[in-house]
Amino acid sequence: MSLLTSLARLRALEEGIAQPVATVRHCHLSARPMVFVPLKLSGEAAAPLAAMLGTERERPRLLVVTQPRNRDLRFAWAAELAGVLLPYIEGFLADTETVERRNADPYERAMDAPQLIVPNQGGVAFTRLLGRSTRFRRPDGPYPVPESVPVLGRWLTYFGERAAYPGSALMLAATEELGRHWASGQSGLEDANLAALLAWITTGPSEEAEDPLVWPPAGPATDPGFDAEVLAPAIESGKPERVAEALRTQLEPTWRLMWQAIDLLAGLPEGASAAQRWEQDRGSFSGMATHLAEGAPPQARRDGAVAAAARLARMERAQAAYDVQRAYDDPLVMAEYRLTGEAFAGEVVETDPDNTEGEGRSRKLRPLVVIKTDDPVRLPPGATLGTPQRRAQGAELVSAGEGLVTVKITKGMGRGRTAAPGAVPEVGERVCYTSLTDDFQGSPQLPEAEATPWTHGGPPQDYVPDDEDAQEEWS
Amino acid sequence: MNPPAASAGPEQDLRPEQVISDVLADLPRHRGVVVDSPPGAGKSTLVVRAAAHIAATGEPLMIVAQTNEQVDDLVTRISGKHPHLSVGRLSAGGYVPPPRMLELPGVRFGTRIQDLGDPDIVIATADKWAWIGDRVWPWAIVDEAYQMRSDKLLRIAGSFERALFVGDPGQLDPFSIVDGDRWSGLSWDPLQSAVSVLLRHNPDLPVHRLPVSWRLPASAAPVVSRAFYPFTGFRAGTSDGDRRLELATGGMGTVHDRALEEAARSGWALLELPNRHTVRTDGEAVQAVALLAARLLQRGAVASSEQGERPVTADRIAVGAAHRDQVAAIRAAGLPAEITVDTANRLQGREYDVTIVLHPLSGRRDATAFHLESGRLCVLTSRHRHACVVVARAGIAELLDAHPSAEPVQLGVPVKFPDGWEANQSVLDHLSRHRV
Amino acid sequence: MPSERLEAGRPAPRGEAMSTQHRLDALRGTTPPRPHDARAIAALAANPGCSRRALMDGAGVDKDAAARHLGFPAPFGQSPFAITRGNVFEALVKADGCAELLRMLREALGLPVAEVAYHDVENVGAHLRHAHTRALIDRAATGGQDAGTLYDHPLLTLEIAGHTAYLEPDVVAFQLGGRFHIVEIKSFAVIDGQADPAAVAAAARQAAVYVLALRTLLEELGHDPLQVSHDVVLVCPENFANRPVATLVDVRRQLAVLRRQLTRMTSLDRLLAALPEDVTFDLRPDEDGRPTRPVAELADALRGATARYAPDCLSTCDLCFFCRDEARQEGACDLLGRQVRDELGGVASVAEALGLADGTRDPAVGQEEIARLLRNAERLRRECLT
Amino acid sequence: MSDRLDDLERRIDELRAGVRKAMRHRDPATARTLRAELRSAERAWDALVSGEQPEVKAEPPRLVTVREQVHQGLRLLGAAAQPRLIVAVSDAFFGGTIRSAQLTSLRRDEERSFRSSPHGRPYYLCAALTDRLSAARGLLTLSTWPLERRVVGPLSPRVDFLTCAIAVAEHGEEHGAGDGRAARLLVRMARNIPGATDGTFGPPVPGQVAAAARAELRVHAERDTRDRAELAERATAQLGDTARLFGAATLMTIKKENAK
Repeated sequence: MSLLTSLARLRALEEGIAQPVATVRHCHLSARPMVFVPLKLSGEAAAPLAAMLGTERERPRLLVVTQPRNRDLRFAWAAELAGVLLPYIEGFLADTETVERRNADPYERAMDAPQLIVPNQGGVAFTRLLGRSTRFRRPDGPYPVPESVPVLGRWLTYFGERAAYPGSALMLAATEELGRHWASGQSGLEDANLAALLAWITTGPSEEAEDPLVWPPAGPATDPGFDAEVLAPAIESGKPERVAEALRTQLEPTWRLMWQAIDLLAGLPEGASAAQRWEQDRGSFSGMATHLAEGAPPQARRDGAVAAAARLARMERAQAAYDVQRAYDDPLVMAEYRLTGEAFAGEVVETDPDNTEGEGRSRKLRPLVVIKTDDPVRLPPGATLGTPQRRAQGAELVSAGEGLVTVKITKGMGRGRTAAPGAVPEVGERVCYTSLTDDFQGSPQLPEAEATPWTHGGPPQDYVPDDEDAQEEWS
Repeated sequence: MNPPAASAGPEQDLRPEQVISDVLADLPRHRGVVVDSPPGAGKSTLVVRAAAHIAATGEPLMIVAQTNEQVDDLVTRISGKHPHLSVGRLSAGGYVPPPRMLELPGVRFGTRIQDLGDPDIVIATADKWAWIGDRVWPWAIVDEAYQMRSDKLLRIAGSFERALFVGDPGQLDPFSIVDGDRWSGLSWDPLQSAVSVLLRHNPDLPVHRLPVSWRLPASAAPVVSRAFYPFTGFRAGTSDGDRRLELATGGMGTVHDRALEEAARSGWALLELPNRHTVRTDGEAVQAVALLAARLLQRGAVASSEQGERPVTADRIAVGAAHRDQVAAIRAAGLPAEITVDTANRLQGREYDVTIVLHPLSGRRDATAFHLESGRLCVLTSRHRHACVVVARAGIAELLDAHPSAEPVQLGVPVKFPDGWEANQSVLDHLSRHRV
Repeated sequence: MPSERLEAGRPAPRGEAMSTQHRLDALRGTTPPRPHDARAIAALAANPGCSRRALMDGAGVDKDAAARHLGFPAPFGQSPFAITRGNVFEALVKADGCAELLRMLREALGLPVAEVAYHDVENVGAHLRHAHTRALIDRAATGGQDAGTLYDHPLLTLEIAGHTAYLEPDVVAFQLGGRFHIVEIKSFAVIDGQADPAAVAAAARQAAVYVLALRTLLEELGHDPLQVSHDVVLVCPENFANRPVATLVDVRRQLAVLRRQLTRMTSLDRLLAALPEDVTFDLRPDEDGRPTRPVAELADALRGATARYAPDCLSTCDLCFFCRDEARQEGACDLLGRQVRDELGGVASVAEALGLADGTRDPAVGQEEIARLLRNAERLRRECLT
Repeated sequence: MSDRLDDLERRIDELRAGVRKAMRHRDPATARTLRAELRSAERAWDALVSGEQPEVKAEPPRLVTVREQVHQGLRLLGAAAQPRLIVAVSDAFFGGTIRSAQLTSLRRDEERSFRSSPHGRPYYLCAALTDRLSAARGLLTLSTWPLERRVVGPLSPRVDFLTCAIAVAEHGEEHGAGDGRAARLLVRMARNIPGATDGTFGPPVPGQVAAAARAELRVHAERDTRDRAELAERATAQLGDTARLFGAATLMTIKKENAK
C-alpha cells in the first residue's frame, strides 16, 4: 500500500466515510453474476453447512445440510449445488466466436463467461476446498456420488484457481474488489468484514457491523454464538425446516450486502483494459470446458515441477500486465507512480515535431516534447517511457530538471518524414509519461513434463486418480 | 541457508587449496557438485579454475551466470587467466559488449550458438540459456546458484549432463511478485533457489564450502560468519594488521570524521543519529551517508593490503540501502558519479574497499519480514575489503525487542537459518561497540 | 511437596525479585491469578512492544475478565462444533492404546514395532500427576530399556514471572531415536500436505512451550536437555477424512522467540517503575467472583500503562477492543495498521498527518519530509479527483 | 399463533434497535442484556415457526439390556476395551442399540449392586486395574475373566487392541461380515496393524488381519504376560473382593469420600 492510499485512509477516518482510490472499475462485472455465499461447519475443513446463491437478487436459492455430520446429506447438498451452478456455467458455452491464432489452430471462444462472486477471501478458499473435496469423487465404486458432483468439483477448483490469477474476473471476492476501489478508515484486516467495509463506503463506520447479532459474519465461518445458541439446538431438534430457517437468518443479511456491493462497483465506469482481461478469461473458460469435454482427468492435487514453473510464469506475466494496465487506465492509480517518481504528468510547453536522427536511409523521425511538471521525476536520462495518452507510442527521457522534462518519441511514429496529425502532443496538452510499460518478451520453452530433468526429481509417474482420491471418507 | 548436510565436514579448518582440489576431484564422480562460498571466498577464482580444468579435458563447457555484468566479469577473468581458451559470449539482442571486452583474445560474441564457432566455453545468463535448446553440454558451471530461482534451472537443466553449482547461501533469496504459497512444501517449489531444489531431489550430492574469505578483513569475517553463517562459518584470509586504511588529512572532529576514523581504525563504525521514527528517505540519514562518502574522498583515504597500497578512489566506494527510493534520495544528495549507490539486491557479488550502509531498520517503527531478511543485511555488511560504516538512527535494539513474532509456518518447508531477527541482533550487538 | 505445588504454588520471592513480585501482585490485587497455559505463554510474543499487555501478563491478570468488565468483551468465541470436533479427534488418535498414533510413528518415524508401552499419567490422582510425570520421564531418560514409549496426559511446569504454570502436552513420545518428542494433536486439516500456516504457527509456538518445559525438567533431573527433540510431531486429520496424519515440525525458531520473551518478563521492573505506586488492575471480585471495581476507575488504571495497539491485536489479545477504542478516541494512526503507521514516519495522529497534507499545519522539526510527501500525495489526489 | 409470531417479530425489531442505540451511546452493559433478550426472543420465534418444542426421542424397544449388550461385546472381544470399541462391536455384530454415553455410569451401578449383595449376579461389568491397582480410566472388563486379563501393564493396551482385532476378524470370518458396519470396523482396526492390509482400499481379508495381529502379538506377549502376572499377584495379595473388581481407591477418591 502506498502513501497515497494511506492518505486516503486517513482522510476516510477523518471524514467518517470511505475515500475513492480508483476512478474507474478495474474488474469486468458480468450482467448476470452468480452470487455465492457459502457457510461451513465450524471445526471442519470443508464440511458444507449451507449456501445462498443465485443470479437474481429477489430470488436467492438456499441450500442447506440439515444434518451436517451426515456425509450422504453433504453429497446430496453438493449435487443440489451442482444442479444450480452447472446449468449456469454451461449456459455460456453455446454462444462462441472463432479465434484465429498465429502458428496455432483457431479455437472457439465463448462470447461471455460465468462470474462467481463470493463475499471474501474465505469464500474463495472454501470454494477451492469444496472443489478439492469433490472433484476426485466417482459415480461408481464403494462411495458412489451423483455424476454431477465430480464435475462440479472440477469447475469449483477451476474458479478457485482463476481467483488467484492476477486480473481475472471469473471469480471475485466482494471485499477485495471494494477494497481495490475505496479506502476505508480502518485497517486492511478489518476490511475483510464485508458489513464493516460496506458501512464505511455507504453510511460511514458502524459499531453494528461487527456485531454478529445485527450483521452475521459473511461466512464461510459462522458466529460461534449462533452455533451454540441457535444452530446446535436446531440440529438436535432433528427438524430440517428449523435448521434451514436458522441458517437463512445468517445468510440473508450477507445476501443483501453482496448485491449492494455489486451495485457500488457497477456504479463505476469500467476501465479500458478490463474488457481485454475478460477476453482472456473467456478464452481460459472455453479452454477448461473443452478440457472437461475431452474427458481429461481431474486437476492434480498439486502442480508438478513443470506445471508449477509454467503457472508461475503465466501468473507473473499477468500480474505485471495487470499493474501496468491499471495505471494506464486510471490516473489515480498512475498517481502512485508519479508519487514515487516513476511517472510524471504535466502540460506540454514546447515541441519539435520534425526532429530527426540519423542520415539518409536510416534517417528517422524523433519528435521532441518538453513537459512542465510539478512531479518529482526520479528517472535517469535514456529511460524508456510509455504514455496512456498514446499507448502505441514509445518514448525516451532526454533530460529532466527544474520541473521541465524533455522527452523524445522513439516508437510508433511511422515511416513518414513528418508526424501524422495528432501523433505529437500539442503545446498546452496535458500528458503523462511513465517508465511503466508492458512490452514483455514471451517466456522461453519449458521441458515436457515427462522430460523433467534430474535436478527436479526426473520424470514424474503420470497422474492417475487412485481409489484413495475417490474413497477418502468425509468425516 | 539450512543446517549443514551430512556430507559437510568442518571445512573451515581446511586449506582453500584442499577444498578446490576436492571439488575438482568430485566433478567426474557426481552428477552435481555444490560449493557454498561465503562473501569473497574466491568463488570466481574457483569458477575460473574449474572452467580451465574442464576445458583441459577437451570437453565443451557451458557456464551460467545470473546477470550480464556477472557474465562479462567471468569472461574477462577467464580470458585474462587463460588466454589460450576460446570463449563464446552468448547474449540477447539488445546487449552491447563493453569496449574493454572487445580486445579480449579468443572471445567471440553472438546471439546464436552458431555465431560463436565452436569455442571451449560458452557463457551466458540463465535467461539467455533458457532459449538455447537442441544441444546438450557434457559440463556446466552454474554461478550465483543461490540467487537463481529453481524454475530457471528447470528451463536449462536439460542442456547439461553434469554441473558444478557455486554460490553464496547467505545472500538474498530469489523472490516473485506473485504469491507462491500454493507451491510451498513442494520439493520443486519454483520460488526456492536452484540449489535447495537440486539438493532436495539429490540429497547425496557433495556440498563443499570455501573456508576463507579473501575479501572481508580480519575485523569483519568473524562478525559476518557468526551472524549469517552460524552452522558452517568461515575465517578471514588475512590477519589483523594485514589490511590498513589510512586517512591522509586530519579530521575536524565532526561525527562524520570520527566515524571514518573509527572505521579506519577498527574496520567498523556505527554513526548513530538521534532516535526518531522517520520516512524511509530520512533526510538526516541520507545527508549523513552523503557526507561520509564526500569526507572519505576529501580525506584521501589510502588502503594498503596484501595487494599493495592504493588510494580509495570513488570507484572503490559503495553506498548501500534497502529501498530503491532511498538509493534515489542518496544519489540526489549529490555524490560523485563514480561512487556506486545501490540496493542490496544489486550489490550482490560485488566488492569495494569501503562501504557506507544505511541500516534497513533505521528510523523504522515496525520491522517487516523484508527489513529483517538476513540476506539483505548480509549483503550490505559483507561487500568491503577494509571498512564498513553503518548509518542508523538509535532505537533499533528496542525495535527488535518489540518485534512481534507470528511468522506463519508452512508444512514441509525446511526452516531457514539464520533467523533474520537473530542475525540483526548479532550484527547490531557488534556495531554498538563501534558507535560514534 | 507436590500438594503445595497445587495451590497456585509460588516460591517465596527473593531479594530483587521480591519488590517486582510484590508490585505485580499488587497490580493484580485481590483477583486470583490467571494461570498461564501454553497458549497464553506462547502469546507473550504476540506484541512484546505493548507495556500494558506485558504488565497484565506478568501479573497474571485475567485479561478476558478485565475486558468483559470494561464492556469490551474479546471477540474470540469457540463454536461447540469445533470443540466437539477437537475432542472427538483427540479421542480417536488416542483410542485403543494410541493405535493410530503408533501407526503414524512407525510409518513416519520408523518407531520399532516392539515400542508400544503406554503410560496414562492421569491414572494417578491429579495431585500426583506432575510428580508421576517427573518419575516416568526420569526413568526414561536414565535409559531403562523398558522405559516405555508413550506418556499420555503428562503434566509439566514452567516458572513464568514467579508463578508456576502447569502445562499439559497431549502426549510425550519416547524411543524415537532415543529422544523425547512432543506430540501435538490438532483438529485442523492437513490437505495435500499443507495446512493453514497461521494454525500451524500457533501449534508450533504452543509445542515449543512444551519442549522448553520438558527440557527444563530434564535439566533439573540432571539429564541432557537436548534429549528432547526440537522436532515436534503434529497430528492432524488428513484431507477431509477423520484419519490422522503426522508431520514433523521444527520449532527451533519458536523456541528462540520463547526464550527471548521469558527473559524479557524478568525485566518488568522497568515497566513497573513507570507506573504510579498505587495503581492496580484489581477487578475487586465479590464472593462469587463478580468484578465490583468501578469500570471507569479500572479503565483509568489501565490507561496508566501505555498500550501499543495494532489491528493484529484483534486476533491475539483479549483487550483488543478496549485498546482500539482508546486509539479511536485519540485519533491515532495505529488504527490503520503497522504499515501505515510506519510509512508516516514520526506522525502519530490522524489530524496531524492530514494537517500536514493540507498544509494547514506547519511541519515540526524532522517532519519536513513526511510533510512534503503528504502534500505531494494530497496534490495528486486532488488533481485526479476533481 | 400467528399473532404471537407478529408480537415476537415486533419485539425482535425493538430489541435490535435497542442494541444499536445502546452501542451508539457506548453503553455496552445495556447492550449485553438487550442482546441476551434478543437471542431468547429469536429462539422463541424459531421454536414457533418450527412448531412445538421437540419431544424427547423415544428409545427403541430394548429387548437386550445395555448391561447384557456390553457383556456380549466384551465376551466377543475377550480383552479390556473402551466403550467406543464395545459399542462398535455390538453395533457391527449384534445389531446393538447402545451408545457410548450409556456406558459411563455403568461401572458405578455395577459396583453399587455388588456392594449391596456381593456376587449376587452371574457376572459384573468391572474395571481394568492399573499398575497402581486403581481402576484404569475408560476401560471395561468382565468379572468372570482371570485377573491376568483384567490388569493392564505398559504393553497391555496394545496387546488388548491386537487381541480384540483378532477376535473381530475371526468372528467376521465365521459369521460373515454381515453389512458394511462389520467390514468398516475391521478396516479401521486393520490399518493400524502392520501387514494387515496390502495397501489397497478393498475390504481387508480377515485371515490376513488376524495373522498380522498375531505376528505383532508375539513381539509383546512375553513381557506383557510377565507384567500382568506380577500385577495380578499383587492384586490378589493386596485387594479385597470389591477393590479387586472395581479398583483400589486412589488418594483422590479417598479425599472425595472424606469430603462427604
